[in-house]
Amino acid sequence: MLHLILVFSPLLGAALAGLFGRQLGDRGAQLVTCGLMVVSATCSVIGLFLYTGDPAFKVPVLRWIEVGGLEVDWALRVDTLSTVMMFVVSFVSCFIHIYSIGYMAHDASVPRFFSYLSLFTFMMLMLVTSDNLLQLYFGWEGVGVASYLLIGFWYTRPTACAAAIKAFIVNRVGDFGLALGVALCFLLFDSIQYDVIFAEAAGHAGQTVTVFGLTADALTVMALLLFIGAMGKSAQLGLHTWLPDAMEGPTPVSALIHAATMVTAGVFLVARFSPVFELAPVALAVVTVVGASTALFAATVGLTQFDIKRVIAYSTCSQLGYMFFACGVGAYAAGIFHLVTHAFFKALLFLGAGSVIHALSDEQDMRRMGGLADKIKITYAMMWIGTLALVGFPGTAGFFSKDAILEAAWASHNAFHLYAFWLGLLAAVLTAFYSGRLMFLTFHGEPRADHHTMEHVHESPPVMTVPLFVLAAGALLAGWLGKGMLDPDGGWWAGAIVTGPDNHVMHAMHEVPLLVKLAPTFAMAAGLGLAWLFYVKMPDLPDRVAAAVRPLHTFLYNKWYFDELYDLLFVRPALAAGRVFWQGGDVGIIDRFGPDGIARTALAGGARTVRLQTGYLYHYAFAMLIGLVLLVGLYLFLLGG
Amino acid sequence: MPTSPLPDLALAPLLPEIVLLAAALVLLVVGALRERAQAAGIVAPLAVLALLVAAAIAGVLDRTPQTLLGGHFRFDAMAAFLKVVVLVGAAACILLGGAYEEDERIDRFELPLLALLAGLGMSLMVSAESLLGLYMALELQSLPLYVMAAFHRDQLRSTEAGLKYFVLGALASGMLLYGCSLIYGFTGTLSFAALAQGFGPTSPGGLPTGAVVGLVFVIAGLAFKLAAVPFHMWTPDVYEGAPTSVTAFLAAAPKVAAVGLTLRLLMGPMADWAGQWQQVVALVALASMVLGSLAGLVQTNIKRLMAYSGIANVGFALVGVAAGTREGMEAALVYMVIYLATTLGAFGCILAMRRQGTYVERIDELAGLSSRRPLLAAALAIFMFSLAGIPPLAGFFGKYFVFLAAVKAGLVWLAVAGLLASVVAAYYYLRIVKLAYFDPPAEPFDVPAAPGLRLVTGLAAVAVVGFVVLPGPLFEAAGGAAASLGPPAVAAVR
Amino acid sequence: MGAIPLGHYLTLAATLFTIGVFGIFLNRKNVIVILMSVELILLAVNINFVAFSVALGDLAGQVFAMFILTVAAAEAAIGLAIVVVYFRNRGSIEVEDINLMRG
Amino acid sequence: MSAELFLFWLMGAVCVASAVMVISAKNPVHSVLFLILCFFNAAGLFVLIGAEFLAMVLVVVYVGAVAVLFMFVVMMLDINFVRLREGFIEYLPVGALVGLVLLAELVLVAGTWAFREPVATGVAAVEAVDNTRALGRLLYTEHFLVFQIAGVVLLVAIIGAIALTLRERVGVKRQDVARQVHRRREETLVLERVEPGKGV
Amino acid sequence: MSDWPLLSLTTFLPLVGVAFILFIRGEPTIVAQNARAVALWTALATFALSLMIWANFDPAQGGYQLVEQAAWLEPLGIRYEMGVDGISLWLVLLSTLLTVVVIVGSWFSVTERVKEYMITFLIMDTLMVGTFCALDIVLFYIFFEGILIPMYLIIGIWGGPRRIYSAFKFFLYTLAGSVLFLVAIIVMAREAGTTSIPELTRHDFPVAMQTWLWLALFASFAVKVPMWPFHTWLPDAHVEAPTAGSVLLAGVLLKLGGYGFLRFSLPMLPEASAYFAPMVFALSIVAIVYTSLVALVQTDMKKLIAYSSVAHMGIVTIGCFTANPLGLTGALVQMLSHGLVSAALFMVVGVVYDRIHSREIAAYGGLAERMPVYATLFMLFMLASVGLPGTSGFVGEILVIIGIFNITPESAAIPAQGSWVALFAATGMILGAGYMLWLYRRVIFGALEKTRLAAIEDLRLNEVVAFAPLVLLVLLMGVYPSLFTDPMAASIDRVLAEIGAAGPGRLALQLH
Repeated sequence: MLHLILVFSPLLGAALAGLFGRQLGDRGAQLVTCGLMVVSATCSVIGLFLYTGDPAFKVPVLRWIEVGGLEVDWALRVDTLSTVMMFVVSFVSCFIHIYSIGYMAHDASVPRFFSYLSLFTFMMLMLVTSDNLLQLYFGWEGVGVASYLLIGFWYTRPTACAAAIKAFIVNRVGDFGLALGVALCFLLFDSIQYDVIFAEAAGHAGQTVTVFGLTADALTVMALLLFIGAMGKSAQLGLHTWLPDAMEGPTPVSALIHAATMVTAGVFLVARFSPVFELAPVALAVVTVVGASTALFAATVGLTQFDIKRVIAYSTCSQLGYMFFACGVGAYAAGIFHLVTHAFFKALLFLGAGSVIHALSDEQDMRRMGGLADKIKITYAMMWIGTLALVGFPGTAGFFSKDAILEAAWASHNAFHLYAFWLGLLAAVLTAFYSGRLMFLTFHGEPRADHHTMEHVHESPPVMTVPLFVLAAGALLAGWLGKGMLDPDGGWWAGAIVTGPDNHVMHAMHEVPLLVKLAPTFAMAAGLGLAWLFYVKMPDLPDRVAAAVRPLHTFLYNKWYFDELYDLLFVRPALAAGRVFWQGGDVGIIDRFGPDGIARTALAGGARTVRLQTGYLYHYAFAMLIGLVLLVGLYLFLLGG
Repeated sequence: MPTSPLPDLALAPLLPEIVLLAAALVLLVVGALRERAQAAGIVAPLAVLALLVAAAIAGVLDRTPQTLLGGHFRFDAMAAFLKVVVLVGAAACILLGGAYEEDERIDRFELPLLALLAGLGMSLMVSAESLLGLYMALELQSLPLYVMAAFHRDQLRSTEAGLKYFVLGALASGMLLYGCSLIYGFTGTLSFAALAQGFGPTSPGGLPTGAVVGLVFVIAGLAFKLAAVPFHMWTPDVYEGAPTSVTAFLAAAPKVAAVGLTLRLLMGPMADWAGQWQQVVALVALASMVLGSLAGLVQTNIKRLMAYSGIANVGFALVGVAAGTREGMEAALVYMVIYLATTLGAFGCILAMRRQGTYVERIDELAGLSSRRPLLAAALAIFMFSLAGIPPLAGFFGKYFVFLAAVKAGLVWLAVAGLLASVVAAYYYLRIVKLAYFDPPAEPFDVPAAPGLRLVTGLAAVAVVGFVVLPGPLFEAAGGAAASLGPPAVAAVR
Repeated sequence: MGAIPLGHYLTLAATLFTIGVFGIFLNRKNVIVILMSVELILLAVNINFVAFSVALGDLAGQVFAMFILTVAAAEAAIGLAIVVVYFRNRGSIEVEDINLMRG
Repeated sequence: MSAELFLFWLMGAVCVASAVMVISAKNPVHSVLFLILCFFNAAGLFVLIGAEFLAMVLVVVYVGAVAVLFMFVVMMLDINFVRLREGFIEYLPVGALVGLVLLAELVLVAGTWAFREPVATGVAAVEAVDNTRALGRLLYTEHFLVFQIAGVVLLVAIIGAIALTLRERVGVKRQDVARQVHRRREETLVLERVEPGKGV
Repeated sequence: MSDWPLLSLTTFLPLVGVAFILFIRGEPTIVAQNARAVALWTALATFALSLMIWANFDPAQGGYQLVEQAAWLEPLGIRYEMGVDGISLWLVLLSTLLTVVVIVGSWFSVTERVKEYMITFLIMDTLMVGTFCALDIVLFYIFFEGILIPMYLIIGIWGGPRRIYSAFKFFLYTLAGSVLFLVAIIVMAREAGTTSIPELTRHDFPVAMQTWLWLALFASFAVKVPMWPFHTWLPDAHVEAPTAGSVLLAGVLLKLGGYGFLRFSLPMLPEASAYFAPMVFALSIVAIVYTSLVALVQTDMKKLIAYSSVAHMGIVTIGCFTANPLGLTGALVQMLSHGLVSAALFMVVGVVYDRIHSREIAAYGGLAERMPVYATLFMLFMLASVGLPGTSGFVGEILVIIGIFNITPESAAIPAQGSWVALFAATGMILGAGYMLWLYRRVIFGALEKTRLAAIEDLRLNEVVAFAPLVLLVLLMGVYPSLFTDPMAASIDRVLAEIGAAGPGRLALQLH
């Protein structure tokens, strides 16, 4: 019951606000949704205390699909992993709802916004509590739609619409892999229930399957297909392009969806399927490489961006890379741990950024910020807490989780563990640098905004700052509170995360050389120091450096030209093909030689036929005669009469 | 019997013909004595009455097959069936034409009288049991038609139609006669019964070549009456030129009678030689279906269109004949009955469309019919869809049955070709519906036509639509008719 | 008939038939000649019937021929009547002129 | 060559030749005359083969009635000397080819004839009576129905010919029996009271 | 109730309404009002009767139920035989429901020839229900073909500017396919000596003959579905048809093809079906990818949706030929879902077309501001169309993908590489999202700049009422599809047994 309330109260809120928004009014809608979110969050906290460490159980809801051996129910799976996720989702979402009351106060369609937000929360909860792959898929696509709706919330802006569509479609590419993964899963296990899959996964180890013309290890293929889905949702290299654009949505959305919850769904998926991934080393290697590459790639791009939210978005992308390669090297627990801590500090950063933007009357470009530290002190402080947690300042939440990941990478036996480690370390330096850059550009130095704007800078109302405090507390304390997740024996997870018999990374990570343990901290220090040098000490240095490495800078500034590449590779060819198929194929060939052609031929045939009908008697008689001669001839000579 | 000096006077089976002839003679006198203006008004209804009475008599007569009067005449279930159909069809045509003839000032009493006499000819045709009977009946049917086609004697088109019809008809009967002479010469008999007896499947030497060639000649002659390709050339011109009421007459009953006659010959004495004539008929059927479907596409005159439609339809009926089985025969009969009803209805619609006193003939002029005359347009659409063979209208059942028979006889190719041709033909039927329904209305049409016309058209529409509800009786009647034909031995056993 | 083989008669009839047919479709003059051609065809048929009748020793053929004659007369009457009314309308009975309707 | 055969060839040749002339003569009057010639020869051939009644009928009906009718119409319509149009030669080769094929086919078929017993019930007792009598017997017994039909056919021809060609000319005073019979007093007789001195 | 001839009543009840409408006389406006009312009540009554069919239907049985038999065309051995099974049950309900929906939906928008309009749609109702209930193949054909007539009139009379071309194309194209079906029917009737569908299903047709029969059937159904490259009639017909016509065309008529495959091709000609399955898959894949790409570049709303229909029906054909329960169920669910969703989408277009009289995407933009309810509904159906989980579109699609994926070279039932097919079928998901979202964005999102849209009004009551059942069903089918799939299960098992009875084993021997 607890879990039912937890999961469905957001849905109720969404439905009420969505359907009766006009009757409820702005205030009513806010109250209903936030109130129900508080209920949900409370439940999640209770759940966290009650069920952590308990074995998995199932809360049935409704029969769904039962066809020819495919039996899928709506059901909530409660185990430690989902409990943790429910807590993160519900808790963070709750405060973001509250924050939004202030942030969206002046918007024209408040009920719609809250309805979407609650709908998203519900979908996310369905995702994390899923009991089978199809329900996961439901939540998976559901959050995608909610994200689409929220990114496109300001639908009159063309950029917002474009970003929304892009988000949905890129996610769909991932879902495409996921769907095939589901299909393959059913082929292998004759079921897509988690308990069946996890129980039988070991039995299918080494089994091969022939798909797409290849014969390959079955579990590897399945894991890879699922991972494609995870990549889409979690904006990993290749499928990341939607995430920065998604910043077109209102800032609370960015905080909730594109930092704390939805984008981490991919990590959750990999962790959830640890029993399968553990049996598919090739898949793990891929996860590692992709994760590590993303971590570095996104960090490099983050260096050059000027939009405050975009920088945080690339940062998110990068941190997701960390989580993935944590999973890839076998330290799922570390990945999830980072997920939890990241949820707090990244949401904090986004909300802080939102506060800044709010203060500057919707200005997002850091080049027109600066010198805000005195004017919005609370925000400034909170942003620093978030930043420190992000860069892994000792004692903050990020410090624990990031360290753990890098240590695990060092200690792992994964073929690419060192690749991951060094890239991760480098990314840590860059993270510190761009985070520092963000802080310095925003809050320090001379104000670059115009005079008028600066006069209106004001601190946000309490309804916005209180959530900041809560999240900041999380960013500071989550590390201490959640350290148990890194239990080397995995007992804390009570079987919700499975590590293979040969996977000792959770032990090994505690026994890495001291230098490795200290490396992240050094990296952080180096990065922050450089940022201080560049943006506080010598403010003209960035331009000089940029000029010195102009091509590289341009390359990074343009986000490695991924958008352009995709445009060239997929969008344009698809449209061109569409046009060719339409005008060339349908009209030019099929219709021309098909129906229209036949019709023309028939009409021409008709015209030719009536030309025989000359009107002259002798022609008619002649025709009769020829007919007669032919028929007689046919009989006499052909039929051999 | 041959030695009997006097003809066998058990004339009961001849009653329909006697009624018709008597009526014709009486009406001739009546017409001659009446004043010109009134004569037609009296003769036409009486002719209708006579035809209906004759049909009723034919319907209730004992159907035990019997051959009488020197073996030229046979009355059996098939004869009864076809007589009813043909005579009712003829009567309906006279009813249809009344108002038109008045408007066109050709309402002279000779017209219904000639129709009545043609009806007599048709009635004899479907009872023909010898080559001689066949020929004479055919001529008795044809001669009035020639005259009727030219009946609008002050109009060039009508007289040209009559002239063409006559000349080509004479040529066709020449062919037919030549064929008859060959058959006679090579088999030594004119009688169908004797042919069947003497040249059954067991007869030594089979059917002589000359007789088969003669048969081909006869088929050619009959194909002319049927308007089957390549003996169809007269059809469009005559349909267009003849007075519309006469065109309706030409298109309807005589074709049924001609199919009946063809069946009598081919499925009677020649039934065992189906292998010899099947290919010929199949070819003619194919050519008719294809040509009728193609040439109709580019027509602008609705009467011409109906001509090509008729050519195609006869092709379909001939598919049933080509099957050479009892089922095929049944199918052809059913097909022709449905065709008759549909054609009558279609011509009823054509005869009902008048604009400022002139009758509409150009297809374009149908534009917007549905908004001016909704019922008429609905009826026209029904007939067109039926002709196109779209279920659930009657036309579909005819086609289905015909092709069923063809397939059962192994003529799958013919069925496929025929059905594809029917798709092509559907285009021009649809075009008429399109004009009537989709196009914006032009000038208004005159007020509805005479009651006779409306009655016939309405009944035809009801029959075509309602056929799907109760198709059984027609099929059973046709089945009985088909079963009654065949070598006497078989008939005797039944 | 004895001395004259049937084949002779049949060939003669075939020739007349062909000439008659020729007359119809090669004729470019007037319709009356076409009607005469029809008569030739009927004559050919009659010769056939009579010849067969004699050869078979069966009178039915000759009876048939007689009826053909009868009908031919009737046909001629109607045909000429049609020609006459046509001529009244058109003022010509040239074959080439009879093509008001076509297509 | 026997006399009969010679006669056959002679009359046959004339017959064919005159048939050719029927269709090729420029003057339709000539055509009719050649038709008559052709029929005479055919009648001769009938006599030769022993069908004398038919020969007679042929002459009576055809020469006496049909051909005269033709002649009458030709004269009445006053059509003479039609020019030959150019299409004729153009079509000749094809036409000739088809015609010859037809002829070949017909002759070929004729060649396959072989005598066989008539299967029919037709009267075989030809020897007993002469041709005419035998025909007569058949006509009124066996072929009674057909005979009746022939009568109707002729009736149709009469009605048809009249219906097509008979015109009531306006302005010509003709006796109309029906009208005379149906005349009533009121229609014809008007009684006027004429007042004296005023005139009508 | 159960001894009533329920199916016949349902089938022919609309004709009673037609009879009533025929006798309405009077003022044009009064006539129109009365005609609408009569049509609505008739359609509602028919729908209620069809619900009775559902109520009397026993889901546990796989065979035909509520069977009615009567003598009809005895000389031809054709009986009047009606019955439903789990496959046709829902299609019957879909037909009757959509009839109600279109009558409500066009309550105000059709003002010309209302009487004829209502008559045509009621006749359509009869024919559609009859098609799905017929248990005799000739009877089926009569209903199946008969639909052409009202549809032709609907497109031609109430259609758009190119209606005439479209009407002809629709009619003749479909007819051309169908006549080959007719030949096949005749050949089958001769071969099996019966026209009863259950008996034909039991008959073993010789394999060599099956090939030809199958192709003939294919010609008809592939046009109807439509499959690439026989699809070009569909965009034209859909675009030019009036809204209600498009709704029935997309909602029900396209299903006839899929239904035909399930009812005839597969169970009657199993060997040939297996032999040709790879071809069907190939064509379906092409259909999905090709038409999705074409849809991407459309500028006409209806055309876009029409092309999307082709892609969606590609999923159906794939599902039909998987010959496993997942695929078949998926195909059926997808048919139902598409029947609801595409019908709704055409109505969605119809709503704005009625107001602005343009179908050009470019003529719209920013409707969300003035028409929030409309935008919401559009959103829902758009998402259902792209197969969002929780809507009906998802269930069918995923079942088919799973079903086809489970065809492997090892399972020799159908010699195909299922995973490849699944891969391409799934690309439809991506492309589908592409064109639908793009459409939605261009029409609903953006700023409301065009002056002619400034006063556009939101949904009227009758439109809301028309949409309501579709909304409910789309969601219901997405959340609780068991309601729909349970009654299908036994029948699908029966079909599979019929396919299997002929035996894939035999197939391998005879075809290779």
